[in-house]
Amino acid sequence: MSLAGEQTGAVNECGCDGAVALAGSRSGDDRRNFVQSVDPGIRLLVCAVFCLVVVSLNSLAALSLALGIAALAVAAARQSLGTALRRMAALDGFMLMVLAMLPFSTPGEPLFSVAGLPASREGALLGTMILLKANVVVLMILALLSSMEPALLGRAMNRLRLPNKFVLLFLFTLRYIDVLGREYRRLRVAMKARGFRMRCDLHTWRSVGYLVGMLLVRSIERSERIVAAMRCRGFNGTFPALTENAPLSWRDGAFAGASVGVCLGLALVGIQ
Amino acid sequence: MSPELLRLSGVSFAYDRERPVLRGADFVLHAGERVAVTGPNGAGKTTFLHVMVGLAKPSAGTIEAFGKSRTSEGDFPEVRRRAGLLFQDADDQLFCPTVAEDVAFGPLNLGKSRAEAREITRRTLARLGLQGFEDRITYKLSGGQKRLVALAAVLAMEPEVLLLDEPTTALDTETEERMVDILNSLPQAMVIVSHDRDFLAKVANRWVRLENGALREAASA
Amino acid sequence: MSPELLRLSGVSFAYDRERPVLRGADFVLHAGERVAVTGPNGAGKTTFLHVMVGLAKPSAGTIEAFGKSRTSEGDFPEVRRRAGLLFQDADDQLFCPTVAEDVAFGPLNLGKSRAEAREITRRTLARLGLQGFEDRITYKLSGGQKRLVALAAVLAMEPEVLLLDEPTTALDTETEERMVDILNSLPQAMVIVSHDRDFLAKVANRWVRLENGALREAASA
Amino acid sequence: MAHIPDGVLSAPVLIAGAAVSLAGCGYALRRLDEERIPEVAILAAVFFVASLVHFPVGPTSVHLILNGLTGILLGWAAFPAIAVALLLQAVLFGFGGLVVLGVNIMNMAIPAVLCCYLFQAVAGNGANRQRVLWGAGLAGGLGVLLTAIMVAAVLTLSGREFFAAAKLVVVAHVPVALIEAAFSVAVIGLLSRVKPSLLGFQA
Ligand SMILES: Nc1ncnc2c1ncn2[C@@H]1O[C@H](COP(=O)(O)OP(=O)(O)OP(=O)(O)O)[C@@H](O)[C@H]1O
Ligand SMILES: Nc1ncnc2c1ncn2[C@@H]1O[C@H](COP(=O)(O)OP(=O)(O)OP(=O)(O)O)[C@@H](O)[C@H]1O
Ligand SMILES: [Mg+2]
Ligand SMILES: [Mg+2]
Repeated sequence: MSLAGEQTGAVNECGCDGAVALAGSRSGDDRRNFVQSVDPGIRLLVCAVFCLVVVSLNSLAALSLALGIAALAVAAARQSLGTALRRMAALDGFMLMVLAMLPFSTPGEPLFSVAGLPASREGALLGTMILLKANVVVLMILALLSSMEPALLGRAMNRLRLPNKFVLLFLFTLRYIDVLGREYRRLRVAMKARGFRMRCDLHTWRSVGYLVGMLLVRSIERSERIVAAMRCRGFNGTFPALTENAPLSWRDGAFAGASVGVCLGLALVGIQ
Repeated sequence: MSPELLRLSGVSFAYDRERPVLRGADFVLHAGERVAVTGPNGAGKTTFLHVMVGLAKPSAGTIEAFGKSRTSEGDFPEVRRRAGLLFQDADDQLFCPTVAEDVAFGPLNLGKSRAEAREITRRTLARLGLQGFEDRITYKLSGGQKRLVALAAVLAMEPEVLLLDEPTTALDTETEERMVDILNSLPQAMVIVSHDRDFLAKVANRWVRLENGALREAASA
Repeated sequence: MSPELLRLSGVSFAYDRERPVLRGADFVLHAGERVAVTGPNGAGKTTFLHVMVGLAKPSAGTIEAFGKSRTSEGDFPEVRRRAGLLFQDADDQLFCPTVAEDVAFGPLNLGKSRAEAREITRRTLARLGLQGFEDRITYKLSGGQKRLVALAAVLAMEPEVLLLDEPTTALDTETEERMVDILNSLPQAMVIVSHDRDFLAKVANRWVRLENGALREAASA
Repeated sequence: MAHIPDGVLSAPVLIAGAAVSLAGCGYALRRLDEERIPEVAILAAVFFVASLVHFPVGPTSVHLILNGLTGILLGWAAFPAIAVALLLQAVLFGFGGLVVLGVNIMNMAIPAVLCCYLFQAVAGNGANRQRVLWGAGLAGGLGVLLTAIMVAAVLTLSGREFFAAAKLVVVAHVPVALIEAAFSVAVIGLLSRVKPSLLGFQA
């Protein structure tokens, strides 16, 4: 149990650092590859359409093809293999269990049996397809969206005419995840220094409750200060429009065209 | 004497009634003055600056700014534009995704066009030695860089008075030197809250101490 | 010579590789010593204290504490219990809603029963002149009160060594006097980081300076 | 578990989920004052960070969902806040798919909004501390349970073969619900003592 606690600390740390590091790994990278030179809005749109098509596929062949395309995209975006594998493995443990149950819960032609329970061919096929779809989507998100600065994702949503308030909410959230992550880690260190260990008891739960509660209180006070800072700079209830979007270039057009072709092709092969 | 910019008379303020923070504080700022404000933690230095620009409403006393008496919320937007406040924590002040957007936020709110705002941003950043920072993501800056960008955001509004709340916390010695040079190169009147006497000695020409809810003139150390 | 409590040999540490903070630092603390640690901002004084209790892991060098070599995370909970660290920022240290709960947090972590923890809390608060503070809300205390409560929280763990990171920032002169009296009345060995030479002169009996990543003995000013 | 990956659910369920989430976010955003955006965003950030806290439960650990608490503090604004947090989790960590985002938002945000009303009904004006804590516990626990039930429902609606798994989802989340109930009591207990105005109570 205490092991889980220590591990927990590690998970937390990785978690927050992960968010920040993920965001950070790209800013310094000036060598922009082709994927990164495409307009964020187009990338977001293409990613959404591609995922939509993939989810509607129902042939193994087409899904394998899609997996190949997604893998190529990951390579083109120069995302590391390690990240890709880690993300593919990060499927919710619970969902894996759901999938593992499928062959036994789907009626059909028996394929094999475990402890007397027959596993159906149809169930196994269904499970495989779901697993493929989930991973194709994860890889495509990694290739097209995770490869951009999250703040650019805000710009992309703005380009796609998502409501201004939503985009602002997104950008503000992004900004303060970093600040709070740091505050959270400082408090965790202070708790550790006073002998705190994650255990499975009331004292642990209450303490973590206090930790999150204190984080909340400080955060609310911070948000009050932010509004004050905004007022000091002439804020009068409406945000000035975000920076205007750059005009689309031939690259964007080419990328969009090629993607539409790929999606159509997949749909032709795989939707029966 | 040079013209009077800000005047607080008998100002009282309390966040909760039992523990008043300011109790009849008086203060006058003239053009050309660079006032160092010292005082123990929790004395109300930050509150004092906030009261001056109407972010905290005093329960008693009067505030005059730029020749007019200021009482209602409607009077203060103008004060906030003309008296730029640098917050104690730069993380509170930088809320736009990129440096350029953050610095341009003020000018855009003041009705400047996009092109003008971009030009002001470029000029202000260059002045603070932050050329090329335009597209940096604000939350990835170091503590010292955040401070300088926050200062740029304040200066971009071209204020007549600067209210600086602990401008040197989170600065390494090198950036602190730069901050001293920058402040000394600026023409504005300033109120500078700080615990760092060495720093204050390099920039201030008048000293004030905030204690027990009131301000009194002090010797330079 | 009195027994050795802590020993750091050739300790190096860096948050990021280009800018090492500690470079082969050596330090020994004996019983009865009250070591003043000074050094410029950002020299690594806070880091040095964190390394001693295993909150920052050195990249090279060894740490001995209370007669044993300490390397893995599993070795340090005991060190943290026996060497109480007062954080530079009291706000980081106080996270429970009331003073009593915060002071009792350490003893409860050490496996004390609720009744014992309550008794320890009462006694520790009384010792620091904070009787009647039990039910005050921690985050509404003044800066100085927060410091004293944070100190109480450390003392409640009955440590054998005190590591104090700038115990007097945020203190007004009166509370600072009280802090001096309290520290002088405590029997523990101490490492005291501070910029305030007057304060250090009243409590320390050995001086050390941290500069360029290493510690060296220094004259008393 | 609240993060359903892509590929599992059927088209009608996906469309319904997207429609509900769009409507919910749209309504909430229209009610949301621009001055309140920093506050909502910061709370969304807190919940993003807090959902990375893993709790030891017996031999394994679970992570907090916290939608009950989000609801108590944000009311309808929980919809866009949860939407932002889930979008970020999908992009930054690959948790949850893209096409199912609508369903995932719905599964967490509807319980959140319900919990807000539940908390207000139970806690009243905050004068009675017992009632505040009960409200917090109920909202915290029900937030998780309702989410689990909704996950189970969308699974079952997508295919009868998921029914067994759906039952398991609900059962497995009973302990998580209990933990979040206790946890919410601790947090709301702290807030009502330290900053009651946050809960809409008089100090
Ligand atoms: N939002 C608030 N609500 C309630 N009390 C507050 C609030 N902000 C500050 N206070 C209290 O008011 C007092 C004065 O605070 P203020 O921040 O003005 O002090 P300060 O002189 O700037 O201190 P420091 O040197 O620590 O920045 C403190 O006791 C503080 O705890
Ligand atoms: N969490 C961190 N991540 C990266 N760098 C850090 C971190 N904490 C401190 N540093 C850097 O390490 C160096 C040493 O910091 P440290 O806090 O130990 O200095 P200090 O001597 O305590 O300074 P001060 O007198 O300002 O408290 C500084 O340059 C600081 O910027
Ligand atoms: Mg202040
Ligand atoms: Mg320090």
